[in-house]
Amino acid sequence: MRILEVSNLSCAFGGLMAVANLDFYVEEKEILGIIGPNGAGKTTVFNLITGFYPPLRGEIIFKGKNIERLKPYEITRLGIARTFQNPRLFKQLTVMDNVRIAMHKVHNVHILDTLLRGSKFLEEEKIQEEKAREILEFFHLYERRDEIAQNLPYGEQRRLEIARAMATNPILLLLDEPAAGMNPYEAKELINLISYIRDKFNITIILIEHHMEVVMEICERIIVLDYGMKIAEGKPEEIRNNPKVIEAYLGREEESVIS
Amino acid sequence: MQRFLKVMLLLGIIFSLLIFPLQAAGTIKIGAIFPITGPIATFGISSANGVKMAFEEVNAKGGVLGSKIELILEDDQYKAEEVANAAKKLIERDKVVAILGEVASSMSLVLAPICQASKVVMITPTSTNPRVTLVGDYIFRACFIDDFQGTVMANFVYKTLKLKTSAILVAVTSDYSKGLAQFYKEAYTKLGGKIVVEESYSEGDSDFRAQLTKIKAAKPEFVYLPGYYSDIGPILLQARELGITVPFGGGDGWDSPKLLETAGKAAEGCYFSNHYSPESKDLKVQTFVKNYKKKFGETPDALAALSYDAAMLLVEAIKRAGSSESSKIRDALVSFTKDKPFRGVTGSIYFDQNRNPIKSAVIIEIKGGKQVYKATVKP
Amino acid sequence: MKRNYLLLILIIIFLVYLGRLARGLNPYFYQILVFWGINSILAMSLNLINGFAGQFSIGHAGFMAVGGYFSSALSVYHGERFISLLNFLPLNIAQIVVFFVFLLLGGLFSAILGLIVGIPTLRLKGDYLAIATLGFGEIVRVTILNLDIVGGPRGFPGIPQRTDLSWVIFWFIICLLVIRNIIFSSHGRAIISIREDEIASETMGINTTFYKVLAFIIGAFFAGIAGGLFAHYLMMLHPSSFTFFRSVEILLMIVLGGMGSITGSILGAFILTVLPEALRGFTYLRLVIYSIILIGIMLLRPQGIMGGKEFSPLIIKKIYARVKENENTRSK
Amino acid sequence: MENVIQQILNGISLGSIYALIALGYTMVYGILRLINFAHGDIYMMGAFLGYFALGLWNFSFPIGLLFAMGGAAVLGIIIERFAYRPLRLAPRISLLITAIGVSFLLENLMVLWVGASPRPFPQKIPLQIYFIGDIVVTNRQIIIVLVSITLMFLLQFIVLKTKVGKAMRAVSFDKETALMMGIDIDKVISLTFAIGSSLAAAAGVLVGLYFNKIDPYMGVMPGLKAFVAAVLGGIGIIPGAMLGGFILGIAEVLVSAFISSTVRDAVAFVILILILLIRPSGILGKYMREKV
Repeated sequence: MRILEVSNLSCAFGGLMAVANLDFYVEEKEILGIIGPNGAGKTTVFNLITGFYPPLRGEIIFKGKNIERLKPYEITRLGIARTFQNPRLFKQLTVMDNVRIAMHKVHNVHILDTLLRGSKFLEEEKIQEEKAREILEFFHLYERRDEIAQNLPYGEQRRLEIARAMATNPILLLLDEPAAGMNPYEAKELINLISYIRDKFNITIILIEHHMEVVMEICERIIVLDYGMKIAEGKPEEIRNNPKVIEAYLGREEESVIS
Repeated sequence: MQRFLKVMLLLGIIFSLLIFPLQAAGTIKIGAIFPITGPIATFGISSANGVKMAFEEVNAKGGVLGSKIELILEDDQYKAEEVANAAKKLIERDKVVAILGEVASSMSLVLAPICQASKVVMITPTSTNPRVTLVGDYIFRACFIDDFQGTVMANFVYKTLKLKTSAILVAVTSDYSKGLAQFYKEAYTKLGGKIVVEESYSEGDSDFRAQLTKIKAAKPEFVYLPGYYSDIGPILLQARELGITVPFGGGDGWDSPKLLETAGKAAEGCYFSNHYSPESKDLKVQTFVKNYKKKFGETPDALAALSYDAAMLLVEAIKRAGSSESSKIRDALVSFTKDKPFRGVTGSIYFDQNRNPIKSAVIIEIKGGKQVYKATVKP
Repeated sequence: MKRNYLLLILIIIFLVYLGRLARGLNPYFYQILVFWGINSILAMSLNLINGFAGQFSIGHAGFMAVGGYFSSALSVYHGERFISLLNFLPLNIAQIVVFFVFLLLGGLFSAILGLIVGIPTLRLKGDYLAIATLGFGEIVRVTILNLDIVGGPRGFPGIPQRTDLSWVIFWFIICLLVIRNIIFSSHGRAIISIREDEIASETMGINTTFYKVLAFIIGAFFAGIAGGLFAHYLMMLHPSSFTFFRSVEILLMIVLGGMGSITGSILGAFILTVLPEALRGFTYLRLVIYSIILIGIMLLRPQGIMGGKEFSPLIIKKIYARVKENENTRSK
Repeated sequence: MENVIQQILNGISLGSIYALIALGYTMVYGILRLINFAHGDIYMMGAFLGYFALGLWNFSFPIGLLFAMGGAAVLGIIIERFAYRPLRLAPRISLLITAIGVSFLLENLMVLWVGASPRPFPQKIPLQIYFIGDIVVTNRQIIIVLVSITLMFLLQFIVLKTKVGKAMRAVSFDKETALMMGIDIDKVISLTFAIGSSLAAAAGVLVGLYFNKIDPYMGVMPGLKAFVAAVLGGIGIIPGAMLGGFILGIAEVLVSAFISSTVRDAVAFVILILILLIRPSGILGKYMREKV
């Protein structure tokens, strides 16, 4: 079953087409990779899916529902979570609070109950804390629960961001360059983590990544963007040998991607 | 945490300094509350100067009832809550016997109930709103109330100057200005004159060209402008610039050397009502003007004169009462009569049943860069 | 659970009763306590908007003015009528009921205005929001200046004196509890997350507009209540109490106390209530010294005195625990 | 109709003053992201410096104007050095509060020093009134507009054509990169304050000439309104500040002429809020989509 279907999606910034007539889909439980040279419009695609940018035209259908006109928080509530290229943690708050904020939509007590500190409020707070603990333990961050997020080492910040995204209880997870800035060892760990998340939580993942190793290893299918257009689509080994892709990367003297 | 404790300790010290009164024996304490900072600071400072000078003169002559007067001057920044704080502080911490203030009627209306509740005499030098003294029997004022000055000027313009149409330019932010304008209008139309245009400005504005352009278009023979000198100067200048040549006129708010300084030639031929004329041969007026000039380097304005009188009135009442008890001072204040009035700089004062002063006014013309006496009007 | 409420209500009654007892105090001291309480309500409510939701608002005096003028106008023009409607109650109880209702209406009116102003302006960010809220405050002031029914520029006298320290304590506690209970809850974390990173917050499924407006409305409500208390204490309102500087003063309280700290707000309110009084002796120099102290504090401690931390019994417990721990490790 | 033209002419004079003050706001904001609330008071200080130069020391008008501008520039540099620079890394709101503190301090020091009552400004340029039909124009109005426009062009030239201007633009664009390019940021910031302050001082002197009334509190309202003008035009953009200033000046005069002078002070803010709702970055401001 196709969980997300994007058709004819376009988006422009001041005359420049950032994304042009893009069509793609994601199957349930799939890990889809999006690659492409810098400025190809990958992150823009994420921003369009999560509702931060309004599309010029086109449709985004999530679980049979059009979402391209919804607000970001509504989209999150439908079950799409994301991370950011540069981690956007709640820097001054503790690790625990970061995760609990993400559970806001799951556990919502009426504001009056909150003011009166009713029994429902206390119960829900307890449940929320318990669930947050589970998630933190899963991501090996529970020991760090009282640390201020910005004091964590970089790798843990990235992990926390994924943990936080998972706390929103998503069906579809969008990861924007999760391995950026990681050393090969950390990247390897990340690969394991991502596949593990998929299996454990039964979710679908779309991944933007520059680390070819990561992409090739865990993605079942890859689409390649250049100048906002899809230039290739297929299994990792097909992409690896696609001349158009090689040209798109090498033709522009980008950093060597295929390491 | 240590730092926090230090801060709390410091605050504790400040707070305790605040509540425990510093007692100095053997003086009569009198409080004064004026807006000596803030938007109408210029009036507050003049008023404070008048009061300061009065008490210094009294103290130089040995004080009153054998003790010196201690003036405790408070600034209220022209804010209601500050007036309340200052008043409570003067009454409860400094234990003053009387309070002089405030300049503006709105602030005097905050001050009056506090003084009345604690039965402390209050004399406002300049608040014209009739409501102020109606708060209670401890509240007095030293200035005219609005109806008198407005009517006086209307009579003068219509009968003496024989000008049959006038415009009114009023400071809407001021009780004083609005009151004067209202009574001027009533009296003037009753006499048969016609108000051709009414415009307004806010105190402290600097651009009046918009209103003046409209006044010019209505072609009045006279413009009644009952504001304070700080605004009058620029208004006159801008009016002349725009080619309005008719005379302007106003009330005692015009009385200040600043007016002539700012307006210069633009003020020539204008008229205003006042308490006294600096030309007056009265020795009291002459010495007051001379001493004030010596002390503060400028000619006193009406506010300074009125607050000087308010202070002197208080001293006189203490003398008459033979006591510095507030209730006795109050009784002494109401005991002034037409035959035995208080003779001050701004005229002879006694009070009506609402504790408003009854005194006469003079009309002054600005001529040759000077204030020239024109007429006296009895109440 | 029930016992907890009972305890709370008992504590509130005790504190309000304390306010009655305080009438025996020096009236000057009493008045400072009243203003401290009112300023604390203002500071805490602005802190919810500025310190917790991170929305830079400097129009709080506007909400205070709206609530103050609205409840005062009710008291002046309809007070007697409503009190006589309640003639089956003893007079002082009728007065209390009517005052409570009017105060509440003033707060609600202010909150509604907060909603109307908040929805469009809260889309603005940072300094743009600041200048828009500043503009709102000025528009309120100028509107009042032009409303003859509340005296316009000449002030609004004749308001009955109803506020006393008990009332102030009561509303202070309500404000404190409401803001604390919101902040330490899922809703509160949602509000704080907006301050930290609005985009991430939105990505977490938080309706940021809703929470920003909510914080704004609650802030406006309590500012309105504070305005009503202020008016019914002074018995006279004047637009000069609600200038831009009033908003700045409230902002100062929360910055001095530390943004995002409830106890900091109360401390900041204390400093800014007492400091000008302590400086009264300087008359002409007073404001000069005041501004120098202000600049000095900012240069020495830019993050505010509490620096976003709370001072509560809990902290004492924590410190105590840490000291204990240290001792234990040392003894080992 | 003549009335309208007359009012618009008056509005242009007022607007050019707002524009001059707004320029300083916009420059400082562009570089430090600070709403420099003390700027209105520097305008006031400028007026007083002009007052002393023209009245006490009897300088000629152009020299007096230059003296006031220079004096205010020094003042601006001092304020930046001692009150703002130590806080450059502190939370922005503390910086803002400090700016308000400086503003209080300047006002109250001046009240202490020269008193609060308004002073007449030395009328160095004799008034000449020209009549065009029923419309009145004075030589002072012409001087105000000419001086303001000259200064604005001069500023545009400095910012766009000189090396210093380039450095200023670089710092406002990205402080860290500018630092790496070897630009002395402190110097550039000082210079920005100097230029902004001297423009405000020029406005102060011109206002003295125009309204013939100066006092220590004269900077409060014009300061706020000039900031509104800067935001209106798009803060950080120099032509925007000028545009905003003129719009505000004309709107205010028209409102006090045809509606009521008492609502005039609200006009600036009503216009501001309306424009911000339509164009959240001001009239000339480019709407930057927040980068996600």
